Parts: sequence; C-alpha cells; structure tokens
Amino acid sequence: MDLSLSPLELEFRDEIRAWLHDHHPGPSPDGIEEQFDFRLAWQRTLHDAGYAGIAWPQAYGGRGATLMQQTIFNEEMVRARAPAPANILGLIMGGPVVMAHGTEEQKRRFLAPILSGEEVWCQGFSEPDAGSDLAAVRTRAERVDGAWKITGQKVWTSFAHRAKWCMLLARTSEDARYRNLTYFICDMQQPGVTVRPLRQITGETEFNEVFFDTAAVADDNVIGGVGNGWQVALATLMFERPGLGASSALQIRMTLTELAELIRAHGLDADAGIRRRYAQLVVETETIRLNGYRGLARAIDGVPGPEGSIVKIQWAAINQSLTELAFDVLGHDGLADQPAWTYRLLRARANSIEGGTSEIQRNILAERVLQLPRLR
Amino acid sequence: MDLSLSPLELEFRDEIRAWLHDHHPGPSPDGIEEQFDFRLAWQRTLHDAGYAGIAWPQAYGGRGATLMQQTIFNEEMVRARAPAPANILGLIMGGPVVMAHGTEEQKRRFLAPILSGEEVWCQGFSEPDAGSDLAAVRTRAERVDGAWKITGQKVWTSFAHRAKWCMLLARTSEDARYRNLTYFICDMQQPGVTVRPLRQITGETEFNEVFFDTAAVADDNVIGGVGNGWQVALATLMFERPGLGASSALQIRMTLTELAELIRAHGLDADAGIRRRYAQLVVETETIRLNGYRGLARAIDGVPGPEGSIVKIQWAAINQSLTELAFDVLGHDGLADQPAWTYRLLRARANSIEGGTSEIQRNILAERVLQLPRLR
Amino acid sequence: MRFDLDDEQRAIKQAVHDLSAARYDAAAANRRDSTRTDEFWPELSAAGWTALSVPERWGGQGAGVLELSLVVEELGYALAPATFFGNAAAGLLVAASQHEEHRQRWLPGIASGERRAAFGQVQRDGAGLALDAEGAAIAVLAFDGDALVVDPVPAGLEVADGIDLTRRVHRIAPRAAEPLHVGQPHAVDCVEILIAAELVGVAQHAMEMAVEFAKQRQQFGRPIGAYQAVSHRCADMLVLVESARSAVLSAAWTADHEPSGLPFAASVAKVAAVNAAWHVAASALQVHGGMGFTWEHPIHLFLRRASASSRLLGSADQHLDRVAGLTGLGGSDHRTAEAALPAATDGAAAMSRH
Amino acid sequence: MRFDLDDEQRAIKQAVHDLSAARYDAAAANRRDSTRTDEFWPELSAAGWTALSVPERWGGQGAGVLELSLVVEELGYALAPATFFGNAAAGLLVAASQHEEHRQRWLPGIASGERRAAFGQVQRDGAGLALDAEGAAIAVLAFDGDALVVDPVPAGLEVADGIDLTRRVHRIAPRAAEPLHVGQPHAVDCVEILIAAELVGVAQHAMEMAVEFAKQRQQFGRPIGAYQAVSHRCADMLVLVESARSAVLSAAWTADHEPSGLPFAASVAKVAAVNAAWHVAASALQVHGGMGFTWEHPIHLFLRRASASSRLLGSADQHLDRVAGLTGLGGSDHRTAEAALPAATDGAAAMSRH
Repeated sequence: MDLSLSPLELEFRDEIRAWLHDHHPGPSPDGIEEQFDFRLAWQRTLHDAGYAGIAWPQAYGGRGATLMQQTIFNEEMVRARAPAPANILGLIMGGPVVMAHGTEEQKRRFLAPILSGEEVWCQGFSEPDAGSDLAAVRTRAERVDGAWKITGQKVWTSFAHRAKWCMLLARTSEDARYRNLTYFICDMQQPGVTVRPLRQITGETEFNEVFFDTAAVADDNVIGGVGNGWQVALATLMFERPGLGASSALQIRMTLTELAELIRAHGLDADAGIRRRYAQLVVETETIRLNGYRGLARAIDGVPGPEGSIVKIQWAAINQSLTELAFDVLGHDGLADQPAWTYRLLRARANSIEGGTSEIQRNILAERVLQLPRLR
Repeated sequence: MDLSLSPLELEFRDEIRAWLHDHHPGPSPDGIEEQFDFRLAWQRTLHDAGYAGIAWPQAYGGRGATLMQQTIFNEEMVRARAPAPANILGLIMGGPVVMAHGTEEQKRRFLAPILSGEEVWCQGFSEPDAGSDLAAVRTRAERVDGAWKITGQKVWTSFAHRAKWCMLLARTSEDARYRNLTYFICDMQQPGVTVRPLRQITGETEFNEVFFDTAAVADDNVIGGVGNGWQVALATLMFERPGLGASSALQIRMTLTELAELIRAHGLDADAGIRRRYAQLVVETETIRLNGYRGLARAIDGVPGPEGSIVKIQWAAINQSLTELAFDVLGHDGLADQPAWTYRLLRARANSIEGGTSEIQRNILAERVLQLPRLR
Repeated sequence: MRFDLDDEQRAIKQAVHDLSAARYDAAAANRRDSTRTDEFWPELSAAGWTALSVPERWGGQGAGVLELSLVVEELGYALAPATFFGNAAAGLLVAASQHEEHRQRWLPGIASGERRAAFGQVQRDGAGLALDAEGAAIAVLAFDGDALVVDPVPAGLEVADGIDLTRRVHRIAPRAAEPLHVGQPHAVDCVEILIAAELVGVAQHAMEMAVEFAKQRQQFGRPIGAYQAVSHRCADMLVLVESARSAVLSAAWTADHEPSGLPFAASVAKVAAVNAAWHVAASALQVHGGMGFTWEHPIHLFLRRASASSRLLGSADQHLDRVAGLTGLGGSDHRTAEAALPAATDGAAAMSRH
Repeated sequence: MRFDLDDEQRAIKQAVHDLSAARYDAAAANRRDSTRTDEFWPELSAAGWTALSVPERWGGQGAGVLELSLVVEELGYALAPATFFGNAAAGLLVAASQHEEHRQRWLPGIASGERRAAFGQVQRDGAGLALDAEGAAIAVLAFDGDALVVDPVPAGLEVADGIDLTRRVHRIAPRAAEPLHVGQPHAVDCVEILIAAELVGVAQHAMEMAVEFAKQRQQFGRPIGAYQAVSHRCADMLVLVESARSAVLSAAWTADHEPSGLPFAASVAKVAAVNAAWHVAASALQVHGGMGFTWEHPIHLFLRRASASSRLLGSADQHLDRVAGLTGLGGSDHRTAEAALPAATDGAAAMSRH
C-alpha cells in the first residue's frame, strides 16, 4: 500500500499542471452551442498535446499510460478549472466499450476519431418507459436487406445534435428479458434521426430526445453480438465509475471551499451547528476520494466492479446536502440574486437520478456485492 | 377546533392531579415480580377510586367518560410518574376487542375482571416465524369434542406467567391467507401452557415465550367468529394507537428535560450544534403530541384508523435519536456508570420493532392511507 | 378540547381549494410566460377573501389567524402568486401597529383589496425585497422584529432573480419607509404561521403528485409504488406533511386564543413546515425520476417555492435556537426542569414553559 | 500510488482473522459468564503479535500503525477483550514519550507481552478508567493530549458498570501516576486510528450478520433481504463500512509516512468509524427484528461495543470541530481558499491545507 505518488507520477503531475497553467483556454463563453464549440477546440488542443486518452493503448492513438496517470490528469483538469473535453461520452464510455467488446476492425474505425474529437458520441439507452428498468427498451431494430432499421425514441441524450455516433440499445428479438437487446453504434447524421432539445429544471438544455424512424445501421456496427446488448450496456455503465471518485471529490472540495467562504461571509464560522454540518461534508468527501482510489486499485487488476455504486451514491448525497447547507447559510440572502448557488441546488437534484438512480445503485450493491436475493 | 380544555375537562384534570398527588404509591420496588405485584396493587387502588376504564361504558364497570378524559388521565399518570396499571394489555387491547367484537355474554364475563386487575391479560400473536408477517402463524387450534385444542409457540408475551387470559391467534383451517386464523381467549392457567422467560438485550425479562401443548379453549372463547382472526387482530393493534400520542409525547418531554439538564451539566448549552439537535427533538415531540390529538378527534368519530402509524414511527425515531444525543453529550462519561441512560439507549432500539416494526408501519401508511399498490 | 376543523373552517378550506384548483394550471404556466397575470387575485378580492381576518372595525370579517392559514395553505397548494399572502401578512402587521392612524390609513384598503399591500423584508445589506409587489399600493417590509411601510409603491419595480418561478421578487428601497412600531411582538409570529401554512400546502401537493405518479409509472413489470424504496419514501412524506399540518393548525389556534404560547408554537410550526416542504418536494422529484428533472413537469415549481418561502423571516436554525431557549437551554435564566414541566393538556404555552 | 494492501499486510489480516474466528464464540459468551478469561491474549502474545509495531530497538518488529490497525480491526470483528488493543495503544504512547527512560522501562514488557499495559483515560471528574486492566502490569491513561502511567497496577481493581459486556471497565486512580510527556503530538492520533480500526471491524461483522440473516429469514413468502426496506438498509451499511475502512487505512498509512497530514486524516477516520459502527450495528439489530432484541443473540454485543469504543478519546463532534478548523473555518487564521486548495493527489496533508 502506498498513498504517495511515485517519482514518475509526480513528474507527470507536474508536467500536466505546468501545461494546464500555460494552455488553459480561459473562461467558457455564454451559450450552450458556443460552449460546445469551445470544448471541442479544447479537446483538439489536448489531443495535439497528447493528453487525450491517457490510459488508452498507443495502438489506438492513446498515450498508453496507467489508470493512475489518467486519474492524476483528471484531477489536474478539475484543479485548473479546465473545461471538460467535448466528446466526454466517447472518451469514458464509447471508447472503452469498443476496446472491450469491439472487433479489431471496429477499434480501428472508431477509436482515433473519438480521441481527436472529430466524431462526437452520444448515448441512447433511456426511453420514456425504460428509465431504471433499462431492459424494457422498446426501440426496435429490424433486419432489412442485410442491415438494421431502427425505430423508437430515446431520452436524456446529451449533445445528440452534435454527435456523429450514438451508443444505442434496441430490441432485436422477442426472446426473454436481458437476451433480446442488441448494442448498436448508430450514425446520427442521417434523415431517419430527429433530435429535439429537452429542457431541464435548471433551464438548460443539456439533454435531448431523439426519435429514430427506420434509421439505418450497418451490420458492422453491432457491438458484442446480436442479443448481448444488455450485458454490453451494463459493462458500459461500469466504465463510468472507477477513478471518478478522486476527481469528483476534488470538485466537491473546491465547492466546499466556496461554501466555507460563504459561511465566513455570513459570520457563521463560529456556529458549531453549521461548522459540524460543513465538516461532516468534508469527511464524506474525503471518503469519496479514498473509496475512488481503492476502487481504482481494484480496476487496475481487472474489470471495474459494482463497488463504484458506493461512490455514485455518496457523490449525489453530498452534492445535495452541500447545496442545502449553502441555502441555510444564505438565509434571507437566498431569496434572490444567487444564480450560482441556485443552479447548483437544482442541478444537484439530478445527481441521484442520472447515470442510474441512487435506488438502482443500492439494488446493485445489495444484489451484486452483498448477494442479497433479487425481488422477482 | 378548540385546543383548550373545556371546564368539565379542566375540572377532571385537576381532580386527577390532586388525587394522584395524594395517592401516588411511591417509588417502584426492585425486582420484576415485585414490580408486577406493586402495579397490581396500584391498579386495585385506581379501580377502587373509579379510575380504571375511564372511557369504558358504565355497564361494563367503566366510568363512561370521554376518550379525551381518558387521554387527560393518561397524561396525568405520566406527569405524576405513577406506575402503569399491571393489566395494561387487558385495558388497552383485551377490553376494547371484547367490546368491539365480543358477544354480550363475553362482555359480561371478561370486562369487569380486566378493570379490577383480578384477571390479567397477555397477548399471543407473534411467533418465531411470524413476526412482521402475522398471517404466517403456525400455532394450530383443532376441534376436539366441541372445544379447541391449541398447540404451538408464541413469543414476546409480556407477563405470561402472571396472566389469566391470552389473546391468541391460531390457525383453524387450511383456507387462504388472512381467512384461516381465529382469535381465541385462552386460559393460561392450565397444564397445557408452559411459560419460559425471554431475556432482552437490556438484561430484563419483560417478555416470555409461551408453549401450548393441546391447551384447551372453550367454544365460548372465540372472538369475532372462526376464520376472522386476522381482521380482529388487526383491529386490536389499531386500538393501541389513538390518544397514545399525547401521553407518549409527555413522557418524551420529561426525558428531554433530563437531557437538557445533562446538556447544561456538561456545559454544552451554548453549543449551537447540540442545542439544535435537542430543539429538533422538542419540535418532533410536539408534533407527536399534536398528531395524537388529531388522531383522537378522528377516533371519537369512529373506528381508529391507520394514521396512528405516524405516531408510532415518530415515537420510535425520537426515542432513538434522543438517547443517541444523550451519549454524544456524555462523551467520556458515557464509558461507564450511566445505568439509566444505558438502559434507555438499549431499550429504545426495540421501539422500532415492538408493536409492528417501523417498516411495517410504513407499509400500512403506503397501502392503507396513500393507497399505493401492495407488493405481491 | 377537539383538534379538528369545524364545519365553517372546512367550508373555507374547501371553497379556496375549489377556486384554486381551477387557477392552478395558470399559476404553473407562469414559469413559461414572461407576461404573467395573476389569475387568483381578482377573484379572491372580489369574493371578499381579503377581508377575512381584518378586524371588523376596519372593514374586515374579524376571523382569526386559523381561518387565514387555511386559505393560505390552499393557495400554497395551487402555487398561487404572493398577492393574497402578501396582503394578508401585511394586514396582520399593520393591525398590530402601536399607532391607530396606521390601521385607519391602511387596513380598509387591505380588507377591500382596493389598496393591496405587498409583503417583503429588509435584507442583510439593507436592501428591500418584496413578493409580487408590482401593482400593489403599499409594501410592508419586515425588519428586525418590526416592519416598515412603503407607501406608495413606485411603478416599474426592478425584478430580482429568484428561484421561485411562480412569484416575482421585486426590489423596493426601504429608504422612504415609515416604521410601523408593531406593538404586539406576536404579529411577526403570525406571519411565520402563514408562511408555514403555505409550505404545508406546497408539501401536500408535491406528495399527492408523487403518490399519483408512483401508482401509474411501471418499471420492472410493476407500478414503482409497489417497491418499498418508493412506497416508504411516500410514507415518510405523509409523516412530514401531517406533522407540519398539525403544528401549523395548533400554532394558528394558539395565535388566536393563547398568545403567550405563540413563540413556541410558531417556531415549531415554521421548523416543521420548512423541513416538510423541502424534503417532500425533493423526495417527490426523486420519485418522478428523469421526468421530474424536466422543465415541462411542474414538480420543480414546488421545490422552488419550498426553497424561496423558507427564506422569509426566521430560518429553521433561528427557530430551533428559540425553541432550545424556551425549553430548558435558555442560558442562565432557565427554571429548574421539574417545577416547570407541564402536562401537555396544559396547552402549548405551558409546553414552552412560559 | 496504490491503495490496497500488499501481500504481507493481507497475510497479517488473514492470520489474525483466522485466529480470532476460533475465539469469537468465547468472547461473545463472556456476556453470560462472570468469571471471564481472555481467550485471545495468551495466543496473541505467545505468537509475538504484541511486538508487531514496537520499535526494533525495544524488542519489537518495527512495523507501522497500518499493520497494527489491521490486527486491531480483526480483533474488533471478533469482539476481543481490550488486552491486545490496550497494550498496543499504550505502546504507541510510550514510544512517543520525550523521555528515553520511559521507553527503556516499559516498551520491552509491552513488546513481549510479559508486562502487559492497559489503556484508559482520565475522566472529566479526574477519575481514571481503563479497559480490562485487571492483570495488567501498567496502565496508560490518556489525559488532555498527554498520558499518565500507573505502574504497577494494583490488584483487585473495582469494576465500573459499562455498556460493553465483552470488556470490563476498571477504576484506576491516577493519583500516583507519572506523566509521559508525549513528545510527538501525533501519538494520540495514532491511538484514535486504532479505535477507529476496531470500530470498522465491529461494523463489518454486524453487517455480515445482518446480510446473512436477511438471506435466511422468510416473511411474506420471501427472504426479507428481497425487500428494499431491508436490502437498501444493507447497502447503506456497505457504504458506511467501506468508507470508514478507506478512511482508517488512509489515516494509518498517513501516520506511518506523512505525519503532517495526520490530524486531518485521523479525525476523518474517527468520525467515519464512529458513525459506521453505531449506525451499522443499530441497523443490523433492526434487520434481526425481535430476535435482535434478545439477550441470547449476539448482535447487541456489537451495538454495545460500538457505543463504548466511541467514548474513548475525542468525540465525533470534537473531531468534526477539528476538521472544520483545518479546512477553512479555522477562525481568524485561515488562508485564502484558492491559494491553499490542493489536488487530491497532493496527499492527505494537503487536503487539510496544513
């Protein structure tokens, strides 16, 4: 066990830190499209500097470094308040799933443009009637002339209108649940695909609804084989987790630092009740960071496991408690003119829903880690 | 709506208060049997003074007063720290169930000795394999020579060895769940009944296990008809609730007052964190009191409803939080020599289990009040 | 003693509920419409509801805080704008002024609704904020246990950026304002009770929406309300809502009949209602899953209202501090515990030992 | 960087786990037996475990706080008496004395186990309490950031009435005690880490019992573990236990390698472990229903241990106060936030900004 950075890791951290200091693109512009363009340009800058796909194999355009270095890179990005690369879903889900389940041909076709940001990816899992119950997707893929025609509706698809590829889960047979789905990579830039923005309670349109009307997918774009979509999708969701703990924790600590400023500005830094609620959040944030590192150590040894659900549950709960505490500190001042904290308060409510609700995460822990019986 | 006592109620309260002042039997003796004898004598004193069965009809030996007066009486008993009458289960469950579901003959036979304490009642619902799932009782009643023979095991039966009658739920047929049980009044003082004390985590033996080996019950001692046991038992459990809120709340407030003393003694009365945790308990206790009164108003109009589950959930949660706070206040002092707080801390853990777990109470609220679907 | 509404009180609640139900869609729609109108106010004032709890002498009906709180709860249920609430809160404060001329000057217009009063507060930085004050004749701003009156309210008020989309927060400089000199300190507590009543209505409606959704939404082959992760969540909402409602009813009755118990009762009501409204609204949003996070679904409006209304007057922490002070942790002044301990039926006043 | 145990550390944990598993029944039985003997100590001292983290110079093996915490966690899992824990805690404090002669005098006996040390603390009223001190040669009592040594421990100690039935609390007057003058302030934090490690073991075992029971116990025609009211409770236990374990491992590593980060890391570990142990044990009891409330079932022993061990050294509130002070709410002395904010990989020391 060693919680200090190795000389190599330290050197890498310092390199990244210095590079980010010199190349930080500055504040994000206003407007959601402008921001996307900005993040796309930023991804190209990262790519040109060799910082896209830190832990991806060199054969596919990555840096071939360790998961630990990827984590260090993520932390330094957060620390520098650098924007996230535009093709985040391609980087953390699309690429890994192609690497794990794709054919050699698929890897050669899809991976490099993910890193460069040339081809943006989006995700088409959830549907209006398939939220927590992903296996209930109704979108159908029908075999027509040696290819597939997709018809159905997806929701919560971020940047669908800017994406080239969609990781799409569709029904390919009437077989039993969990055996009837297939994982496709669907071209978004075709006539059969219609994207409609979905406005959230924050007022933003981070997400979209996507309608498929006999959209075409070639046979070559099936990942993991027909009928194995559920298993591939589950693995995809796991990829989101390991190593996320550490950079999420740092993000929260930075917000907690702002909260500490707010507490002091309101003269509450000697209030034992407020202090302890704040400190409790610091403690829990630190355990997220540490749970993240422990999960990372496990992930290095093999496939990421369901323990990532622990971090996901904690992350959502802390973001919600933190913003609630901020409004308790604000008191009267919370009535108006607090756009930043208001945004965070509202946005945090989605944290226990997006990427699998906290209830589903608890099911995962109960069934997969503790081996408790499943409710049938 | 009127939250003040009427002149009649005020007069009654003052009368009880004065009488308790003059007749309080003093501190309880040591030893669980001695305490029971003491409470039995106390019940006789109450009975002789006309204070047993305040809201019972005069025809059955009660006072014929209102449920409100019964509540006032209960509060004054708590306030005076008077012991509970020994036959408490007969008073709050046995009597009411006989009045609601018994024949005229059963009322004449059973009610008066409940009030006088001549015949103590106990409850035989729970079994080792039928805790939350009461409908799963395995104790069987078989028809033999125009009477019933009971065989099986009950648990959590308080003062079974001192009881004359047991409210007993037993299986009388192989009909569907909820239609196969019958509610008996079983004589405990017969050879087929064996009582074994059950020790709790507090070290006390408040409860017993009871073994029935072809114990006899006469046909006359069936309540509510063969096959209706589940429905009668459910009604019995409801009787425990209304009006309980107010006196429970007062009991908790008295303990909170001790907690406030403890907080001051530890110099924490200016600690905002401790103060607010304490005040939050005061607030919740006040809502128990008020929920209790609102439930009472409903109960006066008809049969007590499932809303009593609200008070039961709150009561358990507050007792647990309160004792946890006490140990946080005690700090080092909680390591030893705190028999009273230690007893309360441990005893409070049972509050969310006894009389229907908090989980079962939430099921009741969800299914019966909110009409949410039942899990099949 | 009898803790339930009498027939007249029930009738008030039902009448406002029915009236508001018809207007709720309009209130909820306000979030999408920048040229908002208040669908509630004309009808409420025309029907005389504005006069409900104003003393008869000044053109009112002389009803109590309890009756007023029933109206405000139902308006909270419907997410009504702040016009009625503000006028009522201002009325309670003006009625408590030490100066008879204040009542004479402002109460008749408040009672008839012809000179509507808005309600707000002076912020930490000395700025004034009032709810839906545009078009009001006067504004009453709570300030440090007292209140200031701005008369007249200038036209063209600036709108501040608030979290609540169904109400507007207007900036009103309290510079030219007159102090009310609220004589009875309990008037501010009566306004706390109105805020709490509104929050109970918000929580009630959010809970009903969650329960309804849980019955209909199917996942894994069952309505989600059959899963304890959802059904117990809803049961916990019920505990919070009913407890807050009990506390508000009791506090309102206490305001009308037993003022010495008001500080305790009002603090209990505010704490219970603030907790209930936020937690129920947030929990109801969670029950709705992704759908609850969409702009189109109204559940976030309840969350927003819960947050905004909880920022009026005393915070939950401040009220908890007061409760602690009233129940044995009052610094050096506390009486010994045993002597002061009441039976609950001694009333709310005794519960706080004052 | 790699956050998992190496092979040697795993071997230590497994060895103590296996040894303790065989002794657990005896420990659990202690509650019914007033003439208790310690089934753990003879074997642990004979096998040399007592020497584990004592410096080599004084007859020890020179391992770290991390290795020691693994042993203590497993002993907590088995509800072992305080003999090993006390000796180890005392050893950490003695090793930190400013006086070389203290180490010389006491460490060899602690390392060999021949002159066992008990651990305890001086209470608010000046009385001394130590755990399982009967039969110990010396007792080390924590006192105000330092410690006092009682040598020799008198025979026939009075037993105080403690909540933990698997350990005894003995009264030891600190009158004739010698102050250790603990030079390195972090020695007390190292003991905090041992307490936290023990609590993690307690929580782990209580969780395992709850999960096992939930798989077997049938109600309503299903194992109760299929109901989310039970399964989500168990999932929450897992979150608490794993988080506390991460915090304890990190703090122990920090004690061994990065002492400047210890105050923050030790406080985080203690808070996380105290929370985990109590809530998991209480929640596990709830899963067991009525059976969990019986004397015969061992689950209450875990609840009792969780409570008792949480009363040693700093309370959770005190540690939270320290964490607040170390992370931006330190009174007047705080640096500006931005300058001091570390990347997490700067290590625990940087996380607390010191």
